[in-house]
Amino acid sequence: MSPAATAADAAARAHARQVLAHLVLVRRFEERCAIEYQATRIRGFLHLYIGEEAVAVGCLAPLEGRDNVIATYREHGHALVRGLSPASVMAEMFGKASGCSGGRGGSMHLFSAQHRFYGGQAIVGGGLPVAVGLALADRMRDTGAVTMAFFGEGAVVEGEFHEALNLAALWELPVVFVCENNGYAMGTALGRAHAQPDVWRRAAGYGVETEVVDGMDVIAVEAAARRIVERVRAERRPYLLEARTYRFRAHSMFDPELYRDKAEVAAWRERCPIATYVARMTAAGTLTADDVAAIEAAVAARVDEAVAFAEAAPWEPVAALTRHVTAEAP
Amino acid sequence: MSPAATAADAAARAHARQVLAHLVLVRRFEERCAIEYQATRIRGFLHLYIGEEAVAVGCLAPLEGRDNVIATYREHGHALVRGLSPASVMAEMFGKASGCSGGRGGSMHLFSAQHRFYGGQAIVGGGLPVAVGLALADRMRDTGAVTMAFFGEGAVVEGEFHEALNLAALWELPVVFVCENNGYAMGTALGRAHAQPDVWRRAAGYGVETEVVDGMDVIAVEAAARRIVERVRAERRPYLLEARTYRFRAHSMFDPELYRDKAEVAAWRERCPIATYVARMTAAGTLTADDVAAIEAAVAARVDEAVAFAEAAPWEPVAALTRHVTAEAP
Amino acid sequence: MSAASATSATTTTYREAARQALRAALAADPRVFLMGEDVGAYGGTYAVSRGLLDEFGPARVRDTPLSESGFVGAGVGAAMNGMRPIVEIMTVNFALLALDQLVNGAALMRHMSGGQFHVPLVVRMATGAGRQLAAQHSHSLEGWFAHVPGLRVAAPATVEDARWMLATALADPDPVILFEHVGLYGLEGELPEPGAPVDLTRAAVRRPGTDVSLVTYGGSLPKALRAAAHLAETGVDAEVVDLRVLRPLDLDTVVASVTRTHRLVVIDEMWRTGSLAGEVAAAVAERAFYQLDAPIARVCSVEVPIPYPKHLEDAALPTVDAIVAAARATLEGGP
Amino acid sequence: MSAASATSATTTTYREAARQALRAALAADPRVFLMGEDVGAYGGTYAVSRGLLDEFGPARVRDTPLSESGFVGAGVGAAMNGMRPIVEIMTVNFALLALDQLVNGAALMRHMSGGQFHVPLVVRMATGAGRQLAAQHSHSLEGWFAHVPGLRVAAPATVEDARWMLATALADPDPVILFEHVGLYGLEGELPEPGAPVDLTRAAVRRPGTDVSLVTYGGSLPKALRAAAHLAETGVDAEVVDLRVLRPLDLDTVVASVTRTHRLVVIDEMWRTGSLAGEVAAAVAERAFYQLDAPIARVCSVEVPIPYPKHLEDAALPTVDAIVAAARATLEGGP
Ligand SMILES: Cc1ncc(C[n+]2csc(CCOP(=O)(O)OP(=O)(O)O)c2C)c(N)n1
Ligand SMILES: Cc1ncc(C[n+]2csc(CCOP(=O)(O)OP(=O)(O)O)c2C)c(N)n1
Ligand SMILES: [Mg+2]
Ligand SMILES: [Mg+2]
Repeated sequence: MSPAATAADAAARAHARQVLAHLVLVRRFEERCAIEYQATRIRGFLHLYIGEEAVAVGCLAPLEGRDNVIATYREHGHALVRGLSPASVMAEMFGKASGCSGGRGGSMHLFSAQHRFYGGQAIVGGGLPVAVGLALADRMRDTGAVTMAFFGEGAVVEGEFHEALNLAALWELPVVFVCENNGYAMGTALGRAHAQPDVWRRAAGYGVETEVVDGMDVIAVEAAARRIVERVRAERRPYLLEARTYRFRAHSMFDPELYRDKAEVAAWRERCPIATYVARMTAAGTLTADDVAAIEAAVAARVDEAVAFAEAAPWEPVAALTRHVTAEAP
Repeated sequence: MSPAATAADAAARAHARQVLAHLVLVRRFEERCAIEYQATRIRGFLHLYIGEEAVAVGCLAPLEGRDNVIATYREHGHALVRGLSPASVMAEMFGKASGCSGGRGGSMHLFSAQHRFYGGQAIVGGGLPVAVGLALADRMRDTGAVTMAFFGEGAVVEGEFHEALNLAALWELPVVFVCENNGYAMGTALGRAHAQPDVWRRAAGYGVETEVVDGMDVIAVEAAARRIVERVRAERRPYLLEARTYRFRAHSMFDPELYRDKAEVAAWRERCPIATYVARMTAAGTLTADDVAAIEAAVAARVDEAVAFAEAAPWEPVAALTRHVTAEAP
Repeated sequence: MSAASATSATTTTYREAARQALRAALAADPRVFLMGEDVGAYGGTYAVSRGLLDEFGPARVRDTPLSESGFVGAGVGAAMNGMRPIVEIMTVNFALLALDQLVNGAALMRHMSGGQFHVPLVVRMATGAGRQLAAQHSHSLEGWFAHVPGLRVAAPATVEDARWMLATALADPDPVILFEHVGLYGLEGELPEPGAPVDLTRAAVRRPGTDVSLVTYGGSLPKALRAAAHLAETGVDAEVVDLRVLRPLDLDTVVASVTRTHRLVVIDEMWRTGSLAGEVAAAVAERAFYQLDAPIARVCSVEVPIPYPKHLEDAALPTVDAIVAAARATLEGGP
Repeated sequence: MSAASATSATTTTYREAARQALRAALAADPRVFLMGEDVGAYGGTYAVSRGLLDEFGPARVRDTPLSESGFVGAGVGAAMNGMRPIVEIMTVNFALLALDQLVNGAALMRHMSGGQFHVPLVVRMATGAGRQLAAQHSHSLEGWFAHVPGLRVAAPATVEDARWMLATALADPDPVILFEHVGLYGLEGELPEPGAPVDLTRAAVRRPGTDVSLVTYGGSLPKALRAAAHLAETGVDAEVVDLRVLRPLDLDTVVASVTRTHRLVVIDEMWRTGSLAGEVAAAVAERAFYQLDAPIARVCSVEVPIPYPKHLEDAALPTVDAIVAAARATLEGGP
């Protein structure tokens, strides 16, 4: 092999390890969240992203530090991949003062100014107009940053989707709208809520370009995201990416899953984004069994550390209850 | 000429007189409203439909008594064509107790239960979900009635348009959505508010069939409406009709019209739906100059009567102020 | 109260009672249908409507898209055109997206049309905090709705009201908003049999007393009752009034209570400023000023978006201790 | 008050003062932009922003589509990302469509993020009735906004406040809602020169008096002042307090006034039940109960959707006569 080929190869291997590390981190972190929920150390609503990891991992790959990210209540994965520390996220879920939102937000409201991570927005569709505004600010100042907004297919039938897409297209704003189409909004299957089942087809109504991608295939997602982010950054126009995916778990911890059958879930589980990625990469020789084991071990340690950190972290004193309502007097 | 041809001819002539009578009634009625506004007998907002008459006249032609109509604050024309008496509408504008809404509503809130005329809705887009519900009630009871909803192109960018279209299509409801595209929402030209300028193109995003019609041509509008109403009634699916039209007057009585130039207005005025209809029908021999004169005279008399009625009509006593908030105790 | 005519009673939950109410309404009148997000296949977010889809089918137990404004408006239209829709807004937090249809639509239609149209719509929604759902999922905005002429607003706080208010609401020719506090669904209580539709105009004295009136509604009623029990241990006999109907307020019952006790504490999970408790306090101060032997006290939520952690959430919400303390203060203070 | 330092004054209208405020804000800070329906080409529904499009161009005087939720949310996002947007919602009636973005978005963001993000957004909107615009265009919902922690709410009622509140609002790191009553745009008044940003924390005594406090804000201030003038003719010396800031309420100023006069009338164009006037009454009854020599009176709108005809609209709204009568009643009544 030529030195260039070898270098490219090494880069590919490093990249694959990085991708897998992200996928595994999100998965193991959330599996642990479910356990901590049972142990009542996490409370409130807890929405797991398990099964959908390839979307966040692939989409966030091309983003830079100056770019903005906004997501929903199912955002642990996005936060972790964006770089929030597992410790700060776990502490947030525990409601501790060291959490990434000071413990105020919990699972549905992860935030990080440092990472330009704008939440953790728990009103379906609510983050979309905000994403338009984030991008508007960049457009007006010509920063070259893009804004990436994640939302479920359930949000597509909210009026805010419509208003946000029109505004972004009208004002030529650099927003990447990523629809995580997992087929269900709580218990409502897409076909029972959308008159027209292809989300991507909606985009034409706004003159917005669009692409559909297999959301279980992190390679495909990343490739699409790279193309799109580059174009959005250069052309300053919005773009809609529909990623077809599936959540393997219940909607939240309260959901008895009366609305879908086990066979359907099992069939999608066969397409696990992690297992298929590992299989493909090991078959190609890009990853080795040792790589995988090392990543699993490292992630396990990080998750343990995160839990330990969260456990040890302090509670905010009740005396501080009314902080963060408005600015504190200087 | 054969007797059949003669009969058809007579019917065509009668129909043309009827169409012209509606067009002229709406026009003259509103011209009088403008005068009464100057005379301060009409107050509040007054939105004239002048220039757009062909849309209401053509669209409402195929409707039956069991059908429902819902419109906006620019609804004098729709109310009159639907059969509300000019007297009751004028009395409403005067705020008199004999008005079609008991004087409570004024120009923006004409209602008539008898005519299944559901307003007179002054929140842009607000009538669209209501239209869905009207049709849902008919669908659930299988009445065979259709609901016709009028709205401006400005409403198309409201979230409620999006939600209503999806619901109507999803539930296969008999709604005819009539977009009266007059190119402006107050002072905002369509192209400055819509990322994608063709309203009809939006419909595809919901799997809704659509048609565009020249809203200045009452014959074309009526023909389209007849086709569409028939299909909607038979197939129980919504349909979107985009009628391209223009308002000759200011948005309301307060509008200095800074946003469009006189030449544009003049060019559209050339296409006056009444003048062009008269020219066409008289050229074809379907209407005579006498017909036109007779209609104008009859309308003038009706408008005078309406004003006289409104003037003479009683004010509601102040003691009745709190009526019509909730049902009166039996 | 229908309890008077009861011949027996069963113990059940608020959730089950609410489900029975829905089932009975759907069975009784073909014009009635239930519509909202996840009321069908999912079984209802709070499991209230579980089983009803199978029983009544998808036309009458109608799952909606995530379109709060759209389907609430559809409820308005269907009600105007002869149906009797029960629209479920999953929680009051999402009702913010449908306020235009409720305020500019449902509430105004009768008036704008000079009495020609009316909107016999029932809207149910969950409300309140206490389950660590954090800032966007913990609102209590009942007072906003109670401000709007044209709406009737009620809050069932007992198993019996959960069972029977719906029928009265459906019989009302005008829009009725029913608030179900999320903390109540698990509540157990007696359901007298046979029951009957309850009066939707009257507040109810849930515990008679002579020393101080604790006036509240919805999710705070159990807290007020517990506070009254605590107070009784130290010889203070508190009367507990459940407003039940938030619009129009039954001030007669409240004023009658204050006229007996001369002291008033109003408990409300809304933030203090602009709370419904403030309205009750203001109205009593207007109508029974000379009956008051102490300033009216309010126990409301602290003015902070509801925080996620349990200890902070608890500190933000009205507590039994705070009610007890407020009641004591009305008895101790003096000019 | 900046009037103290004034070296001269010009007479101008509230509308013109509001326009000057916008122009100055746009000129002073490149982060500031104005966005809303018809603020540009149309010149503003109430002609407040006329001329600004030409002066500052379409990026900074930005006409929006009819998408209240969309562009208010865009204001939230732009504010979070370094800009200082002034969003105009044409009237409070349409703000119902944007309440989710204001309440669940703007107001909560700082708290949910543990103080990391803040939303330096200013929202202006017209409010109120009196122009025969009927039920859907005549709301007064200031009290709803004043209920929400995380928002600051103010109502300029004088030409000077119309000119100077905006600068203070823009300097605030948190969202500020400014209500401009439609009846005030034509108001003429003195504008001291040079002016300066006003304090957005204090109510103002607009007319000192000793016999009764008339507390109000926004569009009702001129009515209260006229009522005070009438009362003066019969020897009653009324103090008129303009709340100015509706959240957080400056109760100290109100209580100080009541401590002087011992009588209180609160005037508010909201419907009586659940009005902001009720909150003021409740708060004063809590904090200054023993200062009150008569029940607090409220003069609010009658509980009816605002009717179109002039005589009915007038009858529905607070009037000078009603204020005078209420003030008299506080002086005449007694136990
Ligand atoms: C406006 C609004 N309505 C309802 C809800 C309750 N809710 C939370 S998540 C959810 C389903 C959303 O589905 P989707 O957008 O597809 O995202 P997913 O959960 O599948 O990731 C619903 C109905 C909400 N949070 N906000
Ligand atoms: C939700 C809402 N926003 C703003 C307004 C103020 N407004 C009244 S009419 C109008 C323009 C509507 O334009 P369009 O829908 O095209 O109808 P047209 O007036 O042209 O018939 C506006 C902005 C309103 N009534 N409702
Ligand atoms: Mg989904
Ligand atoms: Mg238009």
